[in-house]
Amino acid sequence: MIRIEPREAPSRRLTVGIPIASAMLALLLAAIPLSWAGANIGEAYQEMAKGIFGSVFAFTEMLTRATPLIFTGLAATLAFRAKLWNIGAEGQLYLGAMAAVAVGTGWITGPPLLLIPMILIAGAMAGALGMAGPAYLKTRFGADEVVTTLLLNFIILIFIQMMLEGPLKDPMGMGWPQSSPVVDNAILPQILPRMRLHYGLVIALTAAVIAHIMLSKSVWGLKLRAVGENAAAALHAGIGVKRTLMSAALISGALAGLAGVSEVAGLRGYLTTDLSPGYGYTGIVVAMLAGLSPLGVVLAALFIASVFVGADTMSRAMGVSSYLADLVVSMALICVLIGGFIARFTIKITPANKKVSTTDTGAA
Amino acid sequence: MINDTVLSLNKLSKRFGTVVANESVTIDLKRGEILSLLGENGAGKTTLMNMLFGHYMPDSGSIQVADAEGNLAPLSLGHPQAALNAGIGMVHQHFTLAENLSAIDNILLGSENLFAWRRSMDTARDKVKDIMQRTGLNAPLDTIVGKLSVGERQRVEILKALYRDARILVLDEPTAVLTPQEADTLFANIDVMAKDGLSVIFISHKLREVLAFSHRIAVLRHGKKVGEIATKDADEKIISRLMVGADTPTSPRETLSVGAPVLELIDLSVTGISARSSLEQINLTVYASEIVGLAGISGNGQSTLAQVISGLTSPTSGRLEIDNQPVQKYTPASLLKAGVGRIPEDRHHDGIIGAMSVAENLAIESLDSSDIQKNGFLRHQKLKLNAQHLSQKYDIRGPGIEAETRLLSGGNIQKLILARVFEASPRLILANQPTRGLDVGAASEVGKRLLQARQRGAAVLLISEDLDELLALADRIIIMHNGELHVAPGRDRAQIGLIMAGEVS
Amino acid sequence: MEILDILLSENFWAAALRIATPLIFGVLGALICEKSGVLNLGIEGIFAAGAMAGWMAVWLGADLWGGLFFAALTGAFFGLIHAILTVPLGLSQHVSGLGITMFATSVSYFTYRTALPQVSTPPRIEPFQPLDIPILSDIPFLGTVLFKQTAMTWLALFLVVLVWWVYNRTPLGQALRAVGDNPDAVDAQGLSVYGLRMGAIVAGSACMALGGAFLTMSAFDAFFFGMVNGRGWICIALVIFASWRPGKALLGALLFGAFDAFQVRLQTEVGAFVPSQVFLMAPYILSIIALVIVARRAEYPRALLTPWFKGQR
Amino acid sequence: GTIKVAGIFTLPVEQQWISRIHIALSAAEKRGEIEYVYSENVSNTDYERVMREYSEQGVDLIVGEVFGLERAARKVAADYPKTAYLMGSSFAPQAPNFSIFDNFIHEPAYLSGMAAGAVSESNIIGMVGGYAIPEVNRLMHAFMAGAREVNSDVTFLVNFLDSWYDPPKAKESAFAMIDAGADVMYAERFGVADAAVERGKKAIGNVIDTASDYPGTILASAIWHMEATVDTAISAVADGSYVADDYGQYSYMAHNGGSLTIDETLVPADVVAAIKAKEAAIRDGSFVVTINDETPVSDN
Ligand SMILES: Nc1ncnc2c1ncn2[C@@H]1O[C@H](COP(=O)(O)OP(=O)(O)OP(=O)(O)O)[C@@H](O)[C@H]1O
Ligand SMILES: Nc1ncnc2c1ncn2[C@@H]1O[C@H](COP(=O)(O)OP(=O)(O)OP(=O)(O)O)[C@@H](O)[C@H]1O
Ligand SMILES: [Mg+2]
Ligand SMILES: [Mg+2]
Repeated sequence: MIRIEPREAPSRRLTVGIPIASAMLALLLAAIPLSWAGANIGEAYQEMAKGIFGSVFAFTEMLTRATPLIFTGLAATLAFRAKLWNIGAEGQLYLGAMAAVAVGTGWITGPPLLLIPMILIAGAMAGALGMAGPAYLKTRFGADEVVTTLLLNFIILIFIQMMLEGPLKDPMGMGWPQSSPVVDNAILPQILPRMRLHYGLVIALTAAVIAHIMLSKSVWGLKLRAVGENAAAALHAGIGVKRTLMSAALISGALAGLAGVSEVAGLRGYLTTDLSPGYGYTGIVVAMLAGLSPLGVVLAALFIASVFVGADTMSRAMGVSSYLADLVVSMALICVLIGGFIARFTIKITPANKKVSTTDTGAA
Repeated sequence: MINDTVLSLNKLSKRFGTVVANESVTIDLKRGEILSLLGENGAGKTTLMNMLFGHYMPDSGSIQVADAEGNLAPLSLGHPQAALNAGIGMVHQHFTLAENLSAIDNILLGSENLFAWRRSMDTARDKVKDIMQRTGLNAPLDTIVGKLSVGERQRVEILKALYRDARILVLDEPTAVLTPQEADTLFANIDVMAKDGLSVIFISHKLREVLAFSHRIAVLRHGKKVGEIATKDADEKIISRLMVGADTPTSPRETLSVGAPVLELIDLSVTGISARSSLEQINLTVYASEIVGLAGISGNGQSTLAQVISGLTSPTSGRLEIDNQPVQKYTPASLLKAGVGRIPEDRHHDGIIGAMSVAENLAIESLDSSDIQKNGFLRHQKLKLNAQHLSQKYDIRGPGIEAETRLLSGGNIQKLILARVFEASPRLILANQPTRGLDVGAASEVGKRLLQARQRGAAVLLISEDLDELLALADRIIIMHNGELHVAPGRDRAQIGLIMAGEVS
Repeated sequence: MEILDILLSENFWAAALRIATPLIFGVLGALICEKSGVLNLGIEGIFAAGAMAGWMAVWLGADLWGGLFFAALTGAFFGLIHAILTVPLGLSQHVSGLGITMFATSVSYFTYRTALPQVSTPPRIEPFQPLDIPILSDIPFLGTVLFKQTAMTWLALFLVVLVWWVYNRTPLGQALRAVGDNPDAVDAQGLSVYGLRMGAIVAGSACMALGGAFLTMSAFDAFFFGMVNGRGWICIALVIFASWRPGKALLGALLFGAFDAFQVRLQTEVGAFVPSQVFLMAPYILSIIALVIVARRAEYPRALLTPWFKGQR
Repeated sequence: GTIKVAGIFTLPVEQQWISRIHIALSAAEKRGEIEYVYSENVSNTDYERVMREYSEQGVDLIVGEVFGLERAARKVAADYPKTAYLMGSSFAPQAPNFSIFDNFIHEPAYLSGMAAGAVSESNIIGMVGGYAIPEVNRLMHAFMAGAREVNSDVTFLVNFLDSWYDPPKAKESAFAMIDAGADVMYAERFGVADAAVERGKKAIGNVIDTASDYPGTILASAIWHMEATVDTAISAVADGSYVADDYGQYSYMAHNGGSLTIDETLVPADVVAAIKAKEAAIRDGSFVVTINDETPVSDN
């Protein structure tokens, strides 16, 4: 018989040590697929470390990949805090990117100080709009937002495809379904020369700090948490539940939209339908790993990005199928989840159907 | 025959973290005996029974149960299945019914071979009908439980236990949600079954029924058994003293002259979830310095009325006036602003946000006040000071003001809500079942606070199913039946009970 | 005019049923999991794993039914991981599910690529063939629609009946329904909440994997990366549309299949005037509209998403 | 030593298009001319990083496709002038080291169209494509032109999946067209020919030769060969003469970059003869197949 009991007071050693230990365990588990594919294990881990810390380039690449994850992780965090299950960050990301190219590809000209805020605002608004629909359907009709946001991801992606073959199509694109490039003045500048890392990271970190302050220090944050934890009681206490939910939805969508702006204006330059390899979904994982804490999102995003970039580079160096990277990320996720659990609970196993004697010392 | 021991709990102990819920509790139960288990909220009654039934694993101790021949044998701990097989039936404090199944499906759940291809309902139905006939516990068997009233659900719970041929029946606060009449019928039934050889342990906070129906009383305090007494030797005073360790204070009720009208319901109609709970042209006035008691069997429109006064539902016609000002918008926020303080019926569900701190819960109805916030940001220091002050003033005990509220005991949660309501000095207090499930100490605290508010000049509308409480606190008693109001003819329990049941109007 | 012709043609309905078949498996699997109180977002990955495992088994020499069995087993394995994470450990069902999707997908792809590193065309197997049931398939309309499907479509239809029977006619079904509504009710009657929930997730996941296997063993005869293409997610939507009822689940899957079959046909008709994406979007948009219409009446398993721990309150 | 070549593909190497490059490079590796490594299914987001990683590693030649990230790829090429890049691209080459190619097999596509047009009895031909992009459109147009040349009554049904890789869906699309009367299917995607086999119709192959997988079904296939392109680039890298160039021409029939296979048991002899004659005309330059990148639509 298995019993799960909360730890009385999880020690600091445990709360910090166990997640690290479980991440390590995940990396050790990667040895199984590696050895099956016939790679030299020791060398593989070296290559993996090199892929993350081996050079300034590697490190900035890791940060570059973490940037959109911070945004989508924050998007999930804010929505989930209000128990609004936004699975649609992927679609909202694309809406943000689409707004950025709709505004930033030439018909408005101006200095970067004007254009960059403009595309950021446009992208945030588009993302917010993408979440407003599901939030409205939920508050008005009770339509489950997991489903509506999930389905909207498909609809939005197809819609973007349509736009890219229609009004947004790059006239210079030789017929390819891609948008015109973002003008130079709207591009998020690079942080280091010759590296892809761009100021999207700075915006993402700023957003994380603001989200942290808003959640823990503002009245709005308190309302949001109240609605998320117990909507009935929040309503009873005079909090505008629908309004709070809607504001959480809009901000969540806006953050996902910013991920799209950052990717398109910081990295790719123009919009295609393969802008995101599932950042919206990974953002959910990031948020939950972070325990729905905005500052934790930064760490979780860095962790996921490191594992992915490291494993991806390693797979290339070792000549192992590059699907290894996703495999290692998912194993890391599962291990960290279990590890986080062990930090909070103890698992007691007592033999089933034990007959307890009539003495006082029955069971443990 | 009556001396046969059918159950013996030996030195059972259980801790939850730092909370000692039970410490070396030893209790015996005889065949055909009705034992009542008393104690304050959190004394460990439910925990003890949960160990008996296998929900909880004791830290130490053992349990012996008599088999069909009457021989005591050790019970395998930690397995509800083992308890069921040993003939123990338990009616839990909170319903353990699947609301999406019919009553009979709930009764049969787990009793059939799980992997049978089909169900053989006929014999089972006959057996249930037989039990219903013998005990008088009737419930519509084919109705989905979600559609049953609380009284019906309670009966289904008991039928569930009896269907499994329980020889020992545990009832954890079975009457907390029943009307006096329903409770009386239930106990009459149980009495019959006890005479048939059924042994019963029942837990209750209502001393009147304990004294009327049990044979023996065991009292727990802070997890320990502090006394055992034959019912015939006991009275309310003795038991209270055993439970609390001191006498419970009774608040004196001064006669006051009433003030101006505070709450006026004028031709108020609301369409409720059922015809019975809809309100038809209600007229009622509650004056300052007055407690109006609203009696009635639950489901007759009290909740609908409470919802309107809380701002959760808008009337379909008619209106509500507070201090002669018609209410414009029916939202909780606007009624709060109009000076209505609410003690909600379901305190865990509507009253607090369990995952948030005590300090935050104390402030949650006054978020717009500049005491709490500045420019949209919380003033944490003020929040803390305010919480410290209130916990002291209202004696809210628990792991501290920064701890999650769900960790507080039921009585302390109610104190938190009282603190929040009374500190806002509301003109009108809507107290909906404010003492449900509270022990005598906690309940008397609520009564004291309501009387204090009346003293201060507030109007109080007290909705309760506990007639004793209404009789003790209210200046006037109004009875609700079928969505209509009736003025109580006097303070006669029987007369009021008849109107509640709709037999006199 | 032409639209009517399409809707009345037997080939159209045969196509609708064919397209619906993997969805039927998937939506039944999701239904089994969710009715016990656990959301399984691992479905998209379990589809991929089922597609890969079933195909791989046959390619390595198993017969078709052996392949199906192996696919179901693979689904059950990933289901078991999800079950352990979400039931006794009570971890977030969303995250665990998305994790399973990542894990099952990457395990399948990695396995496929490592086992077959040097292929330039995907190896093929001999898939299930349409059963031409002698006399029945000559019935005018139904003959084509029903009696020329592969054995897997029949299996899917059979599963609908089986699941309906279990939930409405057997003690196990009652227990499974109860555990998704109020686990305490099940626990108090001496049944194992953990056992029922984990069993349901494992069985439901096995069922999902069959949906994946249909793609490689009936709809097609080879495995491709990315061939699941969102079909799993659709099932998550369909199960709500179906209000967690097997009969409605079949109806929902058929409707979706019909939308899809219809858009393919309409696209060739009026593709010149309307962008093809409009047709591709239609099934999703219609799903949302359908959801909004049924949302008020949907009876959620009350305990969905809420973990339950023994001996805790 | 040997030349190090890296392939970077945005899709798995089974994909028709990618497989042609992969096969040509694998063959060169077998011959011992190169050391070959590859990364498949690299998302466009990661593509630039992978390019840089290989470039950093000192790979001599990088082959891939940069349709989704032209700018970034060109930036990388500028940063690593010593590395040779040979990329599928719709734009011009970029000096000194960034060459381009594309699958210009419109010529054999035209010839395969002739076979389809002649064989169709219902005079309805179905075409199922992935995305309506130039690579696909130009082959479809050439195919249609070829069919119309031999059969002026023929009409076309066109459908796009908006997916590169969903064989069950492609098969359903093809079924729908067959239901609408098509008796020859232009199989731009995996899955289409399967539908034709199941319904006893004919199909035209594209890019790869699948005739043996669908016996009695494939009338003709327009095949793409990357050997000419890849081998030219490899030898240029080997002798140090590599410069930015447009390698598109190496996919033309004149360089054996495109070819036609035809099943003479399924196509009437006179049609085969006409096709052969046309092929000769294309090879000697007396007939030029027009390139049309517009999105094709169904005839109605
Ligand atoms: N599962 C649990 N986890 C932690 N603490 C628990 C648990 N169950 C009970 N407790 C604690 O054990 C103590 C005894 O609780 P119990 O429910 O047995 O009291 P009770 O006598 O039944 O009270 P009431 O009259 O309010 O029903 C309380 O402090 C309670 O908070
Ligand atoms: N589930 C729990 N986990 C941790 N601590 C708990 C839990 N339940 C109760 N406690 C703590 O145990 C203390 C005792 O709770 P208990 O329910 O016994 O209160 P009490 O003293 O009986 O008060 P009251 O009479 O007002 O109900 C509470 O103050 C609470 O902080
Ligand atoms: Mg208590
Ligand atoms: Mg109790």
